[in-house]
Amino acid sequence: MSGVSAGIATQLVLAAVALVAATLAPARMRSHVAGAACAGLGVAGAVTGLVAMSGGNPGAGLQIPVTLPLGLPLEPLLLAPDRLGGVFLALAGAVAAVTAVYGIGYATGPAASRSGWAAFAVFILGMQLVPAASDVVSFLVAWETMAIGSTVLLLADHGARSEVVRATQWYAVMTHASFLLLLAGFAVLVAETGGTSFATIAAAGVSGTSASVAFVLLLGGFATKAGLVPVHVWLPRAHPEAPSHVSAAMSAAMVKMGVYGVLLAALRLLPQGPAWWAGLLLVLALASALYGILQASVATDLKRLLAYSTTENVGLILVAVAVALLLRGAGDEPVADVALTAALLLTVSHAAFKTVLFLGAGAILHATGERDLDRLGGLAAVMPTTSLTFGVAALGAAALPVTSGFAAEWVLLQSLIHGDGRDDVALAILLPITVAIVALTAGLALLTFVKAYGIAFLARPRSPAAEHGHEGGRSMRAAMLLGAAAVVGLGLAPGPVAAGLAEAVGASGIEVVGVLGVSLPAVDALLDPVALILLAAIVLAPVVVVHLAAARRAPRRDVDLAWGCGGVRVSPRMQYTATSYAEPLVRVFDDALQPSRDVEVSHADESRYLVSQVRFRQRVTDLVADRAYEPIVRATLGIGEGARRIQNGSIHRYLGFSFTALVLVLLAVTW
Amino acid sequence: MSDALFSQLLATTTGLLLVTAVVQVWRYSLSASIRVLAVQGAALGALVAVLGIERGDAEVLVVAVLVLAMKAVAIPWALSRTATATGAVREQAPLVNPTAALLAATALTVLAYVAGLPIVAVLEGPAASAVPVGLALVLIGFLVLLTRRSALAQLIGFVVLDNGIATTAFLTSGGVPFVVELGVTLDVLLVVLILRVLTSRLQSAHGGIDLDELTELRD
Amino acid sequence: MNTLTVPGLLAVQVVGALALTPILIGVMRQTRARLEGRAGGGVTQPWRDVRKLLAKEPLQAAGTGPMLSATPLLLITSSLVVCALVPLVGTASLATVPDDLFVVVSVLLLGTVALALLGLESGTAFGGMGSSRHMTIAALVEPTVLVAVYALSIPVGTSALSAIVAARVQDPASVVSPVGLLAVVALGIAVLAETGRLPVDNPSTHLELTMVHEAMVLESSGRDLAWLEVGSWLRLTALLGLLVNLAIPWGVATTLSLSAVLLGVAAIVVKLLVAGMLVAAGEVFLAKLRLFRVPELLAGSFVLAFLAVTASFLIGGAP
Amino acid sequence: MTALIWIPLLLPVIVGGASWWRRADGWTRGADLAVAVVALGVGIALLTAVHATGPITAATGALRADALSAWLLLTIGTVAVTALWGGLPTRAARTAPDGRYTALICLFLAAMSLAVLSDNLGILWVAIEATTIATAFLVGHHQSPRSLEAAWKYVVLGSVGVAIAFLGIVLLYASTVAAGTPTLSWVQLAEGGLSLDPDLTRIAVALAVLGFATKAGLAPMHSWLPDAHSQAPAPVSGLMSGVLLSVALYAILRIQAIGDATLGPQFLRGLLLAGGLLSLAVAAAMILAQRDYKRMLAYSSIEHMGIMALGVAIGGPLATAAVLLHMLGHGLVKAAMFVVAGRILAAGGTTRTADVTGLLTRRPDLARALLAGTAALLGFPPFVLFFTEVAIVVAGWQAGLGWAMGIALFLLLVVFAGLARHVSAMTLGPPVTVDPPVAAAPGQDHGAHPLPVDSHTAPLPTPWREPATEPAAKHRQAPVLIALAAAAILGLMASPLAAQLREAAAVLAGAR
Repeated sequence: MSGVSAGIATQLVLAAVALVAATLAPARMRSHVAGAACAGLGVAGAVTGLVAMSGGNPGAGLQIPVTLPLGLPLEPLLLAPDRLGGVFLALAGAVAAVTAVYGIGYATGPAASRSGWAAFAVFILGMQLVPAASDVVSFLVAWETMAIGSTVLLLADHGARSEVVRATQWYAVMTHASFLLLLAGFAVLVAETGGTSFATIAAAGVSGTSASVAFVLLLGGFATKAGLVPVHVWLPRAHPEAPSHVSAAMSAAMVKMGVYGVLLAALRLLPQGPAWWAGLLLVLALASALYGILQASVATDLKRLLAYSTTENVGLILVAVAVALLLRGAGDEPVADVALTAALLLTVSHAAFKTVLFLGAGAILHATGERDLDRLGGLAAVMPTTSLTFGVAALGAAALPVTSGFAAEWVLLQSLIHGDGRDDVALAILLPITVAIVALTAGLALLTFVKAYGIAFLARPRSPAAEHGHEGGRSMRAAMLLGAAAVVGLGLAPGPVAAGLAEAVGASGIEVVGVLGVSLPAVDALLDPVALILLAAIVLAPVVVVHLAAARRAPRRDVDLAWGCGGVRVSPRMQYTATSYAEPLVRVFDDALQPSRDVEVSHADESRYLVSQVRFRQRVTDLVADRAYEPIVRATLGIGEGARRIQNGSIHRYLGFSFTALVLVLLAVTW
Repeated sequence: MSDALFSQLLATTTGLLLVTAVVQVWRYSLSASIRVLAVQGAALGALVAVLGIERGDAEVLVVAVLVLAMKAVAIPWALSRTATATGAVREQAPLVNPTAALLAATALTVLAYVAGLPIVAVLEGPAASAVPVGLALVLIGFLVLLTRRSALAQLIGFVVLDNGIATTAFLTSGGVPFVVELGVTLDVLLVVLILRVLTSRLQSAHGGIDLDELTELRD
Repeated sequence: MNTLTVPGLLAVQVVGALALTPILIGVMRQTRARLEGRAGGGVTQPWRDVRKLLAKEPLQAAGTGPMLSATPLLLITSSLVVCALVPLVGTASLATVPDDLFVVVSVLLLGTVALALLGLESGTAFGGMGSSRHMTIAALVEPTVLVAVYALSIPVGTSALSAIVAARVQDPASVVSPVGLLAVVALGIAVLAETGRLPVDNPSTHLELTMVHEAMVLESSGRDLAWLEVGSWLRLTALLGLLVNLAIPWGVATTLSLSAVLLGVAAIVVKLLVAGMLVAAGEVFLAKLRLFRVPELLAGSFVLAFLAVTASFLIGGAP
Repeated sequence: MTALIWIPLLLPVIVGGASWWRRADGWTRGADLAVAVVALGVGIALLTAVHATGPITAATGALRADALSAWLLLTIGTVAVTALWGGLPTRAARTAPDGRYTALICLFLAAMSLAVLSDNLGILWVAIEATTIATAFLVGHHQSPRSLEAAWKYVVLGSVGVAIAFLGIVLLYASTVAAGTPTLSWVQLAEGGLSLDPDLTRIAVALAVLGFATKAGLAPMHSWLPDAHSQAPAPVSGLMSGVLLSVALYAILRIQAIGDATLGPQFLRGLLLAGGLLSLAVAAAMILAQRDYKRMLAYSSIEHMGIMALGVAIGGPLATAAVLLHMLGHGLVKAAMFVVAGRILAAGGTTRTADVTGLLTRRPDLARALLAGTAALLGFPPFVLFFTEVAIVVAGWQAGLGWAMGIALFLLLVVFAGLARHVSAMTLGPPVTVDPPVAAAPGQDHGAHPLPVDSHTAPLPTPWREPATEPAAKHRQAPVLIALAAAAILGLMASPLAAQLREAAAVLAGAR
């Protein structure tokens, strides 16, 4: 029994333990016991993942002796993560562990109920089994387990808010759509190869039309889970409504399973795909990146903002994947490897900072009961830890040095600008567009997270709730600090991480340089954050000297107003809000966002020339949902209503149906 | 008996069957329909008897008696009793007017003949060549079911349909094995009785046996 | 011993930049004053301003937090690091910290973000306004910058600025090549936007409707303000220097020999002052754009940069 | 051995007769359940016996139990136990026993057992027609106008359909007569040894399948199903949805084997594909805007019959095995669901979906069962239907029917959306409570009682009786839970049954 299989067995056991704990533990200590068990489950997953990642013997794993009940000519279920799977298993495990710890302190009410924790355990288990599965059936089982768990978790507050139910319906339907697409796609492959284990399918080397059909179906399924435009609609609905530790796990880990699926399909099951596959993927990914960040930059609901930024990041990840495939097709292996590494780096880094961001949002919600940025502000004073961790994570999300986001995006850009488009027109067109969009995305991300952090934590409270904010419990703070540490750590030491990840996808030419820096000989570029910090320190030193000297002579003076002039302090309502902060952007992208503005001017009673108050409301809705989905939903329901006429209760009509069938059959047989 | 006589009798009985069926479509006074149904049952019995005599098969003759007893006597009697009980002697106009119904019946008869061709082709002999009549009866019976408003009329349609099946059975193969035949006859009888019971219950529940009343259950 | 080490060169650049910046600003203001028919405060006025501000104590308004004192240091650090990295005098760069384009840009953006947060920190209407506009412009500028340098990097096959400049020194033809020109023009506009010059922002205004940079630093005073001013001046120096070195690479020291470095220093000083005067002169005749017209300008420059890239791919600027 | 075959046929008749005779005795209340248990036992015994010794025959070959029959008998037993156990009234809700009800159930069980145990197509037909007769009164049992209407439609449509099937059988017999070997024995027919005339066989088989399809609830002959299943008492609905449909499908399977032996698989495949897809489409459309949760369950049965029909159309060992397992799984879950629906009706006094709100807050026990059951019906793991559906889809693609599978999957998504919408509306969210009107007395949904509230004319919103005042609150959850658990365990651990399944599938494959 290899290390991997032992690890997986451990996970199964721990999941069972967590379930028992969740159901049997008394309410008072349920969160502690169940949370601890879930965290353990997560850790086990992470460790197993790392073991699987570092090679070991591929194929070794836990073989479950269940020949499926059908006497099916299906191969036995096999839970054996390959190295790529290991990466995602480790990632899911780590995120699960952190969020579980956070949940201990955070989960209250329904989220801390029996079903709440049980569902959390199931969810985590499913998530960790997806990358471990190495045959179609167990993959689908794990996939659906994940879906069920997350759906139940999403429902935590169903009794309190009706949006929860709506959001869950969206989520459930989209998730099921993704499952059915996957089922269809895998069915094609199984039908082609006659085997269900990934090894068999990969060995058979499917090609031609059926391969393309399979790929498109699988891509559709995985894209839905990954929240790519235009199948992202569930994301901005589901993430805000879920309990925050759940949103964190969903956004940081579950969505990544979609990415894993794309990699699985494109690298393992169907290598040697035609170029247009990558092209298709690239277009979708670019659209997602841009649309996602655009929506995020104008969002005022903090969790909605984070959800859209997830769409953006997944977009970037898949951009990297698509470019890797394109370059591979064009025979530019070394750069392709860099791009692939970039994809994994982005994945890991997003997992890190998005976890912290959602947990931070949870802490804010916990403290103030507010998700609306326009009613927050000045939290830095009352929630120092949250402020610190959220700030670090926001830097990561904005891809600024020296965070994980920066290193990852740096590698991505390196691979992009070194792709050689000179003898490939497609590349010559696509690469510049890609660079431009990635750059614009980065710029908007900057604005988005300056807004998110600045409006929420700086300035002065915009509502009494924000004024009385307070720090969360110990476990919550610990979880957030853990995540923030990961963000910085990954940022300071991109070298070893990148090397390990590259190893896992068999990408060559990623080397560790200097202290912990990463070097890409393929594109002769090099990044050593530690050295960069040293340089900064050196140039800063004299400035600091002067500064301190000056400070001794003229110490800082506290005043009530910087610009007194006999004025009084303006009320906090005069501050810029998130809405006004994004206003210029909304105007710039008016056509793309199509905001609905309404201005109500109410006049004073005395004279209609005197304005007593002006209300300005601006809503930016999701165009894709409005323009593409709502009509479909309406049409379907319309069909349903219309179909009720079939069954109008008249026995004559019913007999008519049978009679028609009889006549038709008679005709059919005689002809 | 001689082949000529046999085919003569065959033609008469089957013809009678077809005619009675068409009349069912045409006339929609309940009492008349029931009487016609009795005639049809008699014709069916006669047909079976003829086949039995021709084959010299006693078992079939027993069946013939059985059929006669049930189709010509029992069922019509039961029906007329229900009819008088429910006081539904005269039915209001059916869903489609008689002319259209008759035309439809013609079309169905044609269809029956077309569909029957392979059967006729496979089993030679005068009996086989009459099989399409059976199919026609089935289709016409269905038509009656389809076009009549009153529960009783539908019952009649069902019986016609069943007569059609029986006709086919006897013409093609001199009937299925006796056990099966018994079961079938029993079943049909039961179905008819059930429908009768239901009819009377409907009568008491809805104050009528007009099927248009039965549109409570719908989506 | 007539050669420098790489750190030496960087030191020269940093010190030089620190020393030159106030003069540059002074020259620009003076040129403008003269062209507008004013006497002007003299070339050394900025020097005196900075000295005065450093001496004065900063004010900490109630309700403002740490950003007020942290931002100035962050800003000036980022500016100094950029000055050290970009090839102003010479094209040599550290082995462990190459003057990689993306690193330079993100270091700059770190300063930008610090400024924007400062603007929000103040909790006034102006601060937020400036911050919002500042970030919007920064977001829209980024594609232009990256794509423009991307265009320049293609022939060289690396994103290291020094390598790009060096290559242009080696082969003057590439300087006047269409690709080169397009990219440089695009970059020029981007630099103007990034450093808050006309027509994007008017550095010498305090009019609510128009100010961007000033609105953010409105609440700062004393040495905080001093660092903020110096920091943003240094940004101008670095970016303008980079621009002129890309446009007119001659004189940039490609070796570390003392003579070459001296020549490089002289060259960059001259180039910067001339460029500064030109910018100032230009600003006299330019009106500030409405904020919502700025995107059009940036879009224009972006198109130029984009054309440059595709051109270099399709017309093939083979190395 | 042969005794094993006789037990499930004779025992019910005896018990039924007895309880009709002593209809007022208390013991009749549970007698039908006892019969069901015996049937289940016999099913298991037969399955093992057949597995050991091969097919068993009795009554000079008229009765024959091969792996397939045994499997169906097992299904009948399982579903019957679930439905009848779940249908037992609580001690609180006990009322005067009604032996006739028990007798009819017994007759119903006997008929189904006969259908699956007879080797003679004629007897098979008689048995299936007999189920109609037995269930007619069960459906009309409440004697409310609605249930009478349902019964009428059921009997008329059902018997007409089955009559068509009989015509088909007659023609089949005719073709054997023409071939000089008059027989109705399935074994002989399916061997394909006797050279039947293709044209005649084509008509015969087509008509037979069409007829039995009516009983199996395949569109467009499905119209009776929602009415009958929604009006019958819960246990009866469970039995009809859960296994009667499957028995009819079993008949189709047998016929298909015969047809394929003579005509090759292509002919019937088209017919069944059309039926399956049409059923899925109808079910999907009708579930979308459904207002009555019992009808919703009925339509979900149509949906599952559609899936199974697709499986039958695909044919081959994989699909057939999947279909057979699907029968069992669907039977279990659907029976449980109807029990739950019955209890919701008893608790809420209405079958209108719109009137049931916040069930999770009001009656967590029922809500949880409902949600779990729905998940099972929608084919989530670990429930068995997940695996069978996966298998059917895979097999479909292997058989080159990708297009049909594509359509089916899309329709399944619509069904999912509809069911999820209604069930979540029923269970989730805050409850809309109003004071119960004094008039509405607590009604039991057990057979012997008329429905208290006429569902479609129920006042709005529901006169919901809170669990405290409501006797059904103390209902046993055991049957439901056990059924669902069984459906879940079957999914992963059915490998012990795998061999039997393979044999059952091989019974038909052997004919192919």
